Amino acid sequence: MTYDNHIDITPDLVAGHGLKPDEYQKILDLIGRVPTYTELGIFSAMWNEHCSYKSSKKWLRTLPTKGKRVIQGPGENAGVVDIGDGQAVIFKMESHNHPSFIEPYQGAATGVGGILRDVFTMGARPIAAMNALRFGEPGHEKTRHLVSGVVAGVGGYGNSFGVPTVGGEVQFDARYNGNILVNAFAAGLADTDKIFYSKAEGVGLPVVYLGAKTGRDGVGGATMASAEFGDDIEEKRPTVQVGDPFTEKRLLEACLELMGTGAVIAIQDMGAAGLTCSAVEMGAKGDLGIELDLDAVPVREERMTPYEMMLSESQERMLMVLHPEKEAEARKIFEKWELDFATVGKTTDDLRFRVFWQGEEVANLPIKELGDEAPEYDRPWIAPTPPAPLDPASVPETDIAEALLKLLGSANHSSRRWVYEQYDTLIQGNSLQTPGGDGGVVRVEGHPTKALSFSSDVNPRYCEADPYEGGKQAVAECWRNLIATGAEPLAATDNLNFGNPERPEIMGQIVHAIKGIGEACSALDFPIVSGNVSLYNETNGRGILPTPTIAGVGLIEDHARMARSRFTRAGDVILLIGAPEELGTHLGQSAYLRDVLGRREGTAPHVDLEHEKKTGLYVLSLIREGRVGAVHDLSDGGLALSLAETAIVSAQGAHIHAISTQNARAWFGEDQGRYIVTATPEEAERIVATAPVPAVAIGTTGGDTLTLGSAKPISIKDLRDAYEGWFPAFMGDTLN
Amino acid sequence: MKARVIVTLKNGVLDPQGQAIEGSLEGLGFSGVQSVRQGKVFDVELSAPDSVSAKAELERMCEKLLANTVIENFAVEIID
Amino acid sequence: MKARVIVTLKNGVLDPQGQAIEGSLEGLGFSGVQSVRQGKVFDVELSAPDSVSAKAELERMCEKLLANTVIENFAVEIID
Amino acid sequence: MKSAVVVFPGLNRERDMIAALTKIGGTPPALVWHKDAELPEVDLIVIPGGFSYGDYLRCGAIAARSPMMDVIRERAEKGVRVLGVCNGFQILTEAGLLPGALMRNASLKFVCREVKLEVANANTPFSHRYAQGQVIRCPVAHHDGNYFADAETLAEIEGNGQVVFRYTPETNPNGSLNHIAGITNRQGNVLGLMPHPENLIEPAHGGEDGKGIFAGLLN
Ligand SMILES: Nc1ncnc2c1ncn2[C@@H]1O[C@H](COP(=O)(O)OP(=O)(O)O)[C@@H](O)[C@H]1O
Ligand SMILES: [Mg+2]
Repeated sequence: MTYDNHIDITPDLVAGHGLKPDEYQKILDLIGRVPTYTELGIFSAMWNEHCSYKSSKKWLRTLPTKGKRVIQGPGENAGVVDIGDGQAVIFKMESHNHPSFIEPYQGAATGVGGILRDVFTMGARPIAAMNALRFGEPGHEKTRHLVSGVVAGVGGYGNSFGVPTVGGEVQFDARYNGNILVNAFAAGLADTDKIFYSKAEGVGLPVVYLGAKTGRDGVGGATMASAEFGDDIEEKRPTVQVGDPFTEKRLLEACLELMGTGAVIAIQDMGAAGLTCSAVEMGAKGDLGIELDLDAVPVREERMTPYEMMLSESQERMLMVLHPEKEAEARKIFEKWELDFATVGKTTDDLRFRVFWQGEEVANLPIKELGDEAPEYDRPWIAPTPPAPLDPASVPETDIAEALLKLLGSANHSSRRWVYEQYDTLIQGNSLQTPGGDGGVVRVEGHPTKALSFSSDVNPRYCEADPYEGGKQAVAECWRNLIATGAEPLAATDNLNFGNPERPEIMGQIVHAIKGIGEACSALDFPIVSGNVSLYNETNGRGILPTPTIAGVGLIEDHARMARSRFTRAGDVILLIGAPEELGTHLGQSAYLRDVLGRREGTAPHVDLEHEKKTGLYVLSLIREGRVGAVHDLSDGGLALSLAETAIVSAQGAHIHAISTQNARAWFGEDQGRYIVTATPEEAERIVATAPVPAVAIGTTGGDTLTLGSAKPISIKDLRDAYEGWFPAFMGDTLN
Repeated sequence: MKARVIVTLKNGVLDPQGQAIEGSLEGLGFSGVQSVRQGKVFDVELSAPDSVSAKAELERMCEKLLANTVIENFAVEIID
Repeated sequence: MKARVIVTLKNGVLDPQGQAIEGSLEGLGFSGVQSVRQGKVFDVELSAPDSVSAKAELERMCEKLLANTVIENFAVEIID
Repeated sequence: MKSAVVVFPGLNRERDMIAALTKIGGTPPALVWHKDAELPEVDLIVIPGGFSYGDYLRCGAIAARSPMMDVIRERAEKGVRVLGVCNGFQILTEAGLLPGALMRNASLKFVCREVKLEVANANTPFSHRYAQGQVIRCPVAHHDGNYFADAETLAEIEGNGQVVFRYTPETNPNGSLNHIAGITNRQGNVLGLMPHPENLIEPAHGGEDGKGIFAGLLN
């Protein structure tokens, strides 16, 4: 076969690789000659947005990433956080937006596969997964097909791999019509002294390829992930990668077994731009060169070119640097699991990245510069202008009961059961709280009392109105959800989904959102330990809603003292904690405004971080002291929706008497930093008397209706029918 | 009218099922197998005025539902 | 040598996939569909001295693995 | 009472099963890899759930044809108890140790939720801790649990009392015939069960309804 490594590098070819003319000039300056075709591919992979974070790096650096429990912050495959007793939780979130739009099942499946690999690459056995999904409006012609495929794909991969999916989000908005978001989160457990990193050490050591064979999957995929969609989307189709959870499961077991032998010096999974990124990263981090012999790479297709091999995104593959004396032992383990094992290169001391194929050197590049010299931009940005505040007089009085039923039966506030019942939420036998509550909770296997809590949150509507407050709010809501389970929030990961950063308005959103996230994380001692940025999420020039998803992890020291959003008894007092004097006030950008009145106006709610923290820590103390029954945070939909959700899962009613007004602000206001809790009458009295934050008795539990002040009582059955009805009715018998 | 639709993976698309079957056949002692690719068959009965329009209708069904044209090819055959 | 194996459900065996596809096709406006049964195709490359022995070998593969003869029938066709 | 858990590649509920057997029986089961030369002499062999060989081809089909299954078949013929849960059930039907087949769920979707099971035959080693007709809670998590057998076979297993667990009609998650959730072989020493009793054996799981199956076998 002939492969021309020295074709003419035309401006078109450069542009086709997503490289700007000045970026190409930088390549010429760096290497002092015209790159070969393979080299151009390597540069395009390393320097695209997805791998280099060139637009966001400057701002990401401002995020708080340290804390007394943080063992490893951003920069590795996943963040590592100490949970005591010599153990750590390792987690990260990552997007697979564009691939999922093109092929929803495989896109979502390989997204889940990729994030699981990030976690077990570090030596952790995955114990929990979440998925945050945003789709276009329900009525859009593609939405059902995408929902059906993405959910089946998330489940298809995670269920087979064997990790419980314990939480997530599903939202619909017309702004995702042409660009859905699929953000996948995974967390694993490892001993703190057995964590594996990607930094290679030692010269002349074998670089070993493990896992599945290399095909042409996703060649150009990393470039695609950062390319704006246009109407030529059809053409990009053949680059779809197919996931194989069966291989991934074996890869997990083989890797953990191998790590147990002490053979592994460095390990890196092959994600976007597979072999290229993983090899460069291992070498560059360790100040070493890497030499690869492509003839040794296991391939599943004929006549693969070096270009294709270097850019292939075939899934379920790993690269490792091994202790040479353990190579045979390592090979045995992989043979047992029937996975490919091939020595494909070695570490060198010349700081070059050299690639050989059929005796020819097809690439020879300075390894550190490939990563370090990637372009970094201080893109121009303009500060977003917040919308005008909502005129309270413009919001009419409504029938609160009717409004609540409408909200419960709406696309964005109805039950997600149709989704999460397609996920195995119980596997591993440690799930203490499965989806449907505030956070997913998983017991720490082998420990008598500890558990970990997980939640994923963001309100893109707020972020659009005010990226700064929206960024803060996403962090605060995630933190609040963890608190509501009785967990001490430990740390978070972020997945920043935005439009085209080359537009100053979008860049302004990014800058402000990161600022808000950073401030909230600092104030709440909730460092960001890993994350992912997905930009250029737009179709034909219109960006998605700014969607910085925050996924957090919390620690429950004693799961006997865990909280649930479920009434425990009839006759308990319901307390509203952390609310302003009027109990609820802010209707700007609220669920009520959009989903009941069909309006999208006003400012995002302000997050008072000091108040958030004080209230949260107080609620946590109540839970830990065993003084409260149910605990549920208030978020979109406000007090009314929170009460309804609790009543539905408890199959028990409540009577709220503290608010007599039919004013929507009190019931549906989305003021931040609030919780409802229940307690016995005596305990409730003590709480009201001594709470350091506002605490008001608003009603009592019991009966089979929910009565909101003077509104007409709603039966639990009607609540449930509205809540559970929307999703199955929407999806019908959709097959694909 | 009876028809058979065959849906197969496009060239180059990973076929984990086919691979697993290949491995299993080898384990069962079938040594001559070089490759297995798995696909789907749909046996469809439909009423149509003639086989030309049946075929066109079936092709539309493939495009809309039976095949995932991002990764699959299809072939339609009218049987009687 | 290339061969195609087709595995279909026996008559009378429940076919949830076929049924669902039927319903879905109807929902998509394909009104003439009377029934859909889903099966599997295996495109196999194998080395065999001749097509008769290849066929015999493939039939053994079906009996041993490719088909569940409790619920499925199979047919083997040598392509070239 | 000695037990063994047999693992094929792709199974993934073996840890849940080992935990259940250990917690309820007091001693951990032997863990047997499908390629191990030997299956220890035990009184109970368990094939746990998961996706053996990715569930490619048909659920359980590839594992069912492995040499280890021949060993299990021999032991079963000698009267050793065999329990297959979920994928284990599918493997046992594919291997011919149990009649019928498990087809794709009628919804075509994977389903993970709690269902109710009626004890249809309390007179088996697997179910004697429950009362005849008792209704217990149990989670399911599967894509292919839709039990099918031809009319003759169905009449036969019903007549022999081989149906041990049934979904209550309103909780049947997959469309299985006669709401069948679990059946034994003719001799009654091999049970296949789609639901996962091992995931409901302690208060932390929200209940202990699944415990009886293991308690009855192990003590
Ligand atoms: N894609 C999903 N996968 C799993 N669980 C989900 C998914 N989407 C929503 N859920 C679950 O449904 C419940 C309600 O979701 P949401 O309203 O977003 O929660 P909250 O308001 O507490 O953040 C939560 O328990 C959440 O984890
Ligand atoms: Mg919540």
